[in-house]
Amino acid sequence: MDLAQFLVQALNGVQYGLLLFLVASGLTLIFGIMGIINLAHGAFYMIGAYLAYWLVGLTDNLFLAILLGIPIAVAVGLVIERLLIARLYDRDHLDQVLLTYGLILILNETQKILWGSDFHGVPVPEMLAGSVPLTENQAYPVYRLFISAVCLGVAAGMWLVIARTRLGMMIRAGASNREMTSALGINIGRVFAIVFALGVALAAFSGMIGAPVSSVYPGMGDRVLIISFVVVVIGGIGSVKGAFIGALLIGLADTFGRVLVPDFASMVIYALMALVLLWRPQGLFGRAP
Amino acid sequence: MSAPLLKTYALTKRFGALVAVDAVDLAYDRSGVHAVIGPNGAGKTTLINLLSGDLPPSSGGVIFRGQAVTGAPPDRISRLGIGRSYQKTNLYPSLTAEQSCRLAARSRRGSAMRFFRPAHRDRQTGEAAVRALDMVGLAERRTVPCGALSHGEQRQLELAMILATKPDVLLLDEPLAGMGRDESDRIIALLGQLARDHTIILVEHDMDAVFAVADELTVMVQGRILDSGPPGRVRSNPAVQDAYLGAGDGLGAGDGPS
Amino acid sequence: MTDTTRARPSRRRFLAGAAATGAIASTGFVPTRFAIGGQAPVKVGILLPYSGTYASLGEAITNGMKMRIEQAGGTLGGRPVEYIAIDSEASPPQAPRHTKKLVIKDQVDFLVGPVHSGVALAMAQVVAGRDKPIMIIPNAGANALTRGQCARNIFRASFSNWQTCYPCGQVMADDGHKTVVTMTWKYAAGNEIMAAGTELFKEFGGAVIKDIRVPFPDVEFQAHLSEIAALKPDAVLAFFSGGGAIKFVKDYAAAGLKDSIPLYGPGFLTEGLTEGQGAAAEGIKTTLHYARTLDTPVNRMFLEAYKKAYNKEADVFAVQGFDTGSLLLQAIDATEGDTGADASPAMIEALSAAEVPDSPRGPWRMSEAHNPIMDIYLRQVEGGVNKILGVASRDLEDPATGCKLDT
Amino acid sequence: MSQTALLEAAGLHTYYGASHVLRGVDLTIRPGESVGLLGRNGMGKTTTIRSILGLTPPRRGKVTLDGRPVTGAPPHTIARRGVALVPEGRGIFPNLTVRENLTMGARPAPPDSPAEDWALDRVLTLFPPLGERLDTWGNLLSGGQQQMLSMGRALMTNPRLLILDEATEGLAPQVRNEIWSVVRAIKDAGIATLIVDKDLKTMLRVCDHCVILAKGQVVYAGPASALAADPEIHVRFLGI
Amino acid sequence: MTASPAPVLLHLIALALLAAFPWVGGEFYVDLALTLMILALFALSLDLLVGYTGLVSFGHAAFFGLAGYVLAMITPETEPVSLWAALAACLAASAAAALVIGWFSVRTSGIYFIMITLAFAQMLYYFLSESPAFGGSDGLFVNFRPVAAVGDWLLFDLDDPMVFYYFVLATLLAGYALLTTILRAPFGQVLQGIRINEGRTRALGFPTPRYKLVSFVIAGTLAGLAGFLEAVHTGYVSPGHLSWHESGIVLMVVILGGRGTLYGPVLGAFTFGLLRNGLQDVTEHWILFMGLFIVALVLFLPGGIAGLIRRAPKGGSQ
Repeated sequence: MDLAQFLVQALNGVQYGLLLFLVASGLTLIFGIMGIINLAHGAFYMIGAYLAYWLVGLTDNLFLAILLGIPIAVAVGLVIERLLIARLYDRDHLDQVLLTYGLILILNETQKILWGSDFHGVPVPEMLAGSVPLTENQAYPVYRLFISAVCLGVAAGMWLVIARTRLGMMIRAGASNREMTSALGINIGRVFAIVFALGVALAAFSGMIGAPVSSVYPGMGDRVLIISFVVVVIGGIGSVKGAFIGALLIGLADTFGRVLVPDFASMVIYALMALVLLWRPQGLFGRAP
Repeated sequence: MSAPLLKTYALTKRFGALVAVDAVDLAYDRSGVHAVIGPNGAGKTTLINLLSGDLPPSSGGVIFRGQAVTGAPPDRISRLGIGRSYQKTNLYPSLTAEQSCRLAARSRRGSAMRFFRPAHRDRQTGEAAVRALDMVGLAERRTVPCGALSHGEQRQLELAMILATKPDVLLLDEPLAGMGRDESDRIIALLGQLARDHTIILVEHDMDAVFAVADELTVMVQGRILDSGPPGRVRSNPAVQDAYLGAGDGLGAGDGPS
Repeated sequence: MTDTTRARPSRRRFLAGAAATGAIASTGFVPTRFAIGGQAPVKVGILLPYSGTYASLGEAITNGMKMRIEQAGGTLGGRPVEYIAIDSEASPPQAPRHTKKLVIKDQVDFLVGPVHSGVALAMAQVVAGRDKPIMIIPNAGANALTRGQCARNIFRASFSNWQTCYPCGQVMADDGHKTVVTMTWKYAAGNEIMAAGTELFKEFGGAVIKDIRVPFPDVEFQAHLSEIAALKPDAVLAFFSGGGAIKFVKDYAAAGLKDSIPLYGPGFLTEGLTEGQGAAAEGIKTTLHYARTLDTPVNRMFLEAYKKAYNKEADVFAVQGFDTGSLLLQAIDATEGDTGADASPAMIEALSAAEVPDSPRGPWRMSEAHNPIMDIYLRQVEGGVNKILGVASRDLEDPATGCKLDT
Repeated sequence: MSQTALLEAAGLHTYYGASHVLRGVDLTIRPGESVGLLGRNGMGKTTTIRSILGLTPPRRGKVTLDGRPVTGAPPHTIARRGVALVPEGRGIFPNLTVRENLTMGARPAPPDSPAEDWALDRVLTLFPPLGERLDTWGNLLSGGQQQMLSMGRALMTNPRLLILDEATEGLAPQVRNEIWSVVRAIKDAGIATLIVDKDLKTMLRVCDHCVILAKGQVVYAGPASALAADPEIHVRFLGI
Repeated sequence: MTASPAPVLLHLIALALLAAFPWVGGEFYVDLALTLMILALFALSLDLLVGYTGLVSFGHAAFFGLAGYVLAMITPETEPVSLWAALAACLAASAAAALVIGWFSVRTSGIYFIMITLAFAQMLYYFLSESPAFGGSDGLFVNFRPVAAVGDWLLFDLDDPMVFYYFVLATLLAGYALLTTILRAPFGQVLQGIRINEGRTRALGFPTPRYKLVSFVIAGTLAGLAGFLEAVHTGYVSPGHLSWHESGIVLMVVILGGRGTLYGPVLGAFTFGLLRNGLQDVTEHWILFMGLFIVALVLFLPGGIAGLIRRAPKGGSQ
């Protein structure tokens, strides 16, 4: 691989990594900070993609669709948290696994009832439809660069909210010491409900923003679920920074794995996860238990 | 004078910026009750954790029977003959008292990689378990699940489980906390008996108990040893008194009763 | 794939044993038109995916088949039809259970399915060698199904993977390409299709400079597109399906490769997907046994009727379902509605010699290995539709290597 | 005495699982009053605090604030009624900066309150060392600073009752002095306090009333001056 | 930890039902029962980890599928293989895989254990689905059922469905009995100690990582036994048998049935299997109802189905 190729692939890797962070961002909140094992993360992502397809059909504008879709996702998240998840905070993690598995089934079938089983494409918004030349014969799609920018925006936004706002303080405080937080007069139940809803909204948002490149189809959430867990676990549970770096690492490893060891490409990210966990059982930026 | 049974040198444990145990040198001989007292946060429990292998030291080390055991895992330390109890009740809530003690006793019958003969048929562990329960006064309650025992009984069971492992050294972290007077008296008497052929390192806040059984008293403050020696002498050390009842100088000496 | 037909006696012995186990409650009683005055329904078991990624294929096939039977009066051999459909979940591990339910519990006369090749092989393991049911595959393309694993009572109404892309090689060579990079998912269908597509290309002196295999069902192609850009082949031969195909075609175009390195592949790359792919698909040449644009009266009527019945555009899968319906009609007509165990040889004989003149894809006939012998069209996307440029390969028959049918 | 009690706990019975820790504890705190809660380790002091705050709700008994029952209410509603906790072990959020620790739970004083608002400036005036380390992570402070932070954080909620659980534990004598003078300053500012501490002598000087717990029951309750005059009780229930 | 009379009676009833079933069940339901017995054995093996050792594996299908693959690979195209040789090879393969995966995995705990077991299972999944030598994504056939012969004498004929049914039932019973025995033996007591309180168990002198590893190997081997039966039963193995979906399903079965009891996973397997089967018959939207059922179960029946039974006669074993 010559230098130009290397740089191009590095760009691909970083770009893919950013996409992975976006896709995993909702899980980073729900699983990483609240400690809820949310297997339905992929299903929320899929619902987001279908929302985009549906709303773009109605409005003919992806950005408008996203604006309309996010409140829907937040509402869904709040309802699910209040009705179901809130009853499980004091229970065994395995109950969360079982419950969110049930949620996957419900959401999958809901998707099918509402939108049917066909494959759909969502057009790239016209203003972002072009490509910019990269090498003599390869160009880079503007929309992918746009997504990268959105990913960086989401990462920065998550960082801002968590590091710089009162809500973020409450989230961090609640994650480190629930009792003390509530003893200071914070309604921790409400904070967790908001975090869960935000997590769902992020999952749906990544589904919406990704719809033009990933296309929209039943079962698209499955792949997202596993890779999101890999991102959060490699980065270290509870660390947004960890998830960000973990995602970039996976993006690069996966990209170079495909090019350099094509025979084992599909195993690279899992091998990476196994190695990271053997070296640092709490993930790259996780706090030691 | 023979080499001490258990010895630490410059034993230190840091948690980030906090030095919980600060260059502690201790030496314990074969038998007797060695009480360690000090205000909360003085590093007593951390010291126990270092001796039991639950925490690796940041520096310094532990020598047991002339052999370095620094950083050895807790199961190995236990098998070498150092048993510990926990400050916070640390039991098997769903197992009965007897099952818990059987499990403890089992650890002294070689490897438990035995797959076929039912555990309850092993007479020796059963007897050892019942004996241990009897010693702490829990024989009557042996079929009760740990979780259903009273707080005091759970503390007794903690002790019974260590006894069932037949240790030479007992690391007891506040064994009397939360016990009733009768239970405490019984345990204090038991410690007195055990002290004849065991080395007991006792962290305890119940001063009556400490002075009733301690052969030697060590006072820790802020990770360091403030004083160590015969209980009578240590007790009369004014610095120790201050550590306990407060110097009374909190708002400038002299304007209150003393 | 290896020849396992000789292995079948063992399986069959088990199945015969099952039937013979006296204690087992089912009587083996089969209602026929003669038994119950022509009113006992013919049971058609359907094992297709109705959930997950392949659900739309399952629906299209079901729709096509039912439409064909409706057009013939809604009956099979004069008897009403009872459809018993199970969601295959596209899951091979669940397939034996599902198949047995249809075959043993429901005693279906015909078994239609599946989409997924792994499921097909698992089904074949249950069905092969039985007198009933007759299994008709409306999609799954694994070559082995009509090669090494072929069986007397298993027919395919769709295609073998080999057929869909075998003509690709010639097409690429005819277009003057000397070097090609192949790209597909790393799974059996991908490997089979790419092997077929490069077979002729190599014979014409072309060179395959790289086989890129993407982990299945991953849709992250960027790293590979950069590889292709660096390799600069004359052409790229690619196979993806469904959502993956939409994304691949869009990514390929967005990477700026479409204009410098033309894209070829089996028709699944674009068939029924051009709406989602938009302008990115323009100019892609593919080969397939069908195209919506096929300008025949039969196809026009088919498309119109399908749209009317289901308010949806028909696709190649609907066609395969439609032809499955045709096969069911032919089979049962051969015995005048009798579906009893005794009738099986007659139906098998009829299907083995089946000719389907009224297929939307054009007339085709059954090969000795029970796979369609049919025209493969060369298509190119123009103005958002797959326009037919001509017949890439006339009456193409799968080589059926290793198929030995004990007749 | 004519004033209604700010906090009244009556007949608290509290359990941890099957373990019966409080066996009928009564406790009354009047506005602005300072009450010392004494007893050896494991006698139920912290559990009493947890019961009052709703962190471990009592199984029997009643807690009222200003005469209104709050038994069984979630901790955050009790906190919002004007109770703040400086817990044993300080409970600093390690992943929040000093400033964030202080501001996260901050609430202004109710508009009708006569007391001066405990805003950040006022708290920093009380604890100058915190002002220099506002952007440091909470877990990087020294023990004494953490204690100040914990108290400052509680004050920022503008409580009417401040509960201090072992506020001077493990601190150097000099730092302890500082803490104690702040406790008195807080008292002088009109905030009622419930103090758990080992430093009996200082407690007797600071507190108006003292309650001694043994085995989950109140064994002594009375004016601090009376307790100060009776060294025999110290030794029996508290001392070495 | 010891069986009280009520469960003993329930066990006998269940056994009698299963033993009598082939005579009344009808061919399909007999076959379904067989499938569910295999699932039950698979779930039992996972319960040793989840319910008794406190290790939640999300890659347990790896051992299940691997054993099937070994059977497919060693069965010649034209003749059957000896049952004894096949069993030995399949169990040895799953045990070896469990030893390797377990050696790495037991160093982690909690969610990290879940993820590392998933990682290894996924690697094996991709390895098998991408290797043409192992049939690739389409999988492999097992053309013949193994022959249970001693010398030339055919002991029993697995091709006979009745014989095979009882063979599976006997294997399930043997697995159940083995686990019961192990759990009552000192080893099992240590495992339960680890699950309830690993730190304490280690402090008592047990090298807990080693016990966890042995437990992992036993569980993997038993999963291999189940996978072997499944491959014999269906004559087909595919990478899908090792996929995380299958690992997920068997985990659901264990949680649904009630972890930490041996009858729980068996009940879970039958409930899950019959429910899935029944719902598929009744409604097109069976997945929706399955999901609602699971959610309702978590909310209203913590402890799974076994929790119901345990709650009914007060003062059960645990």
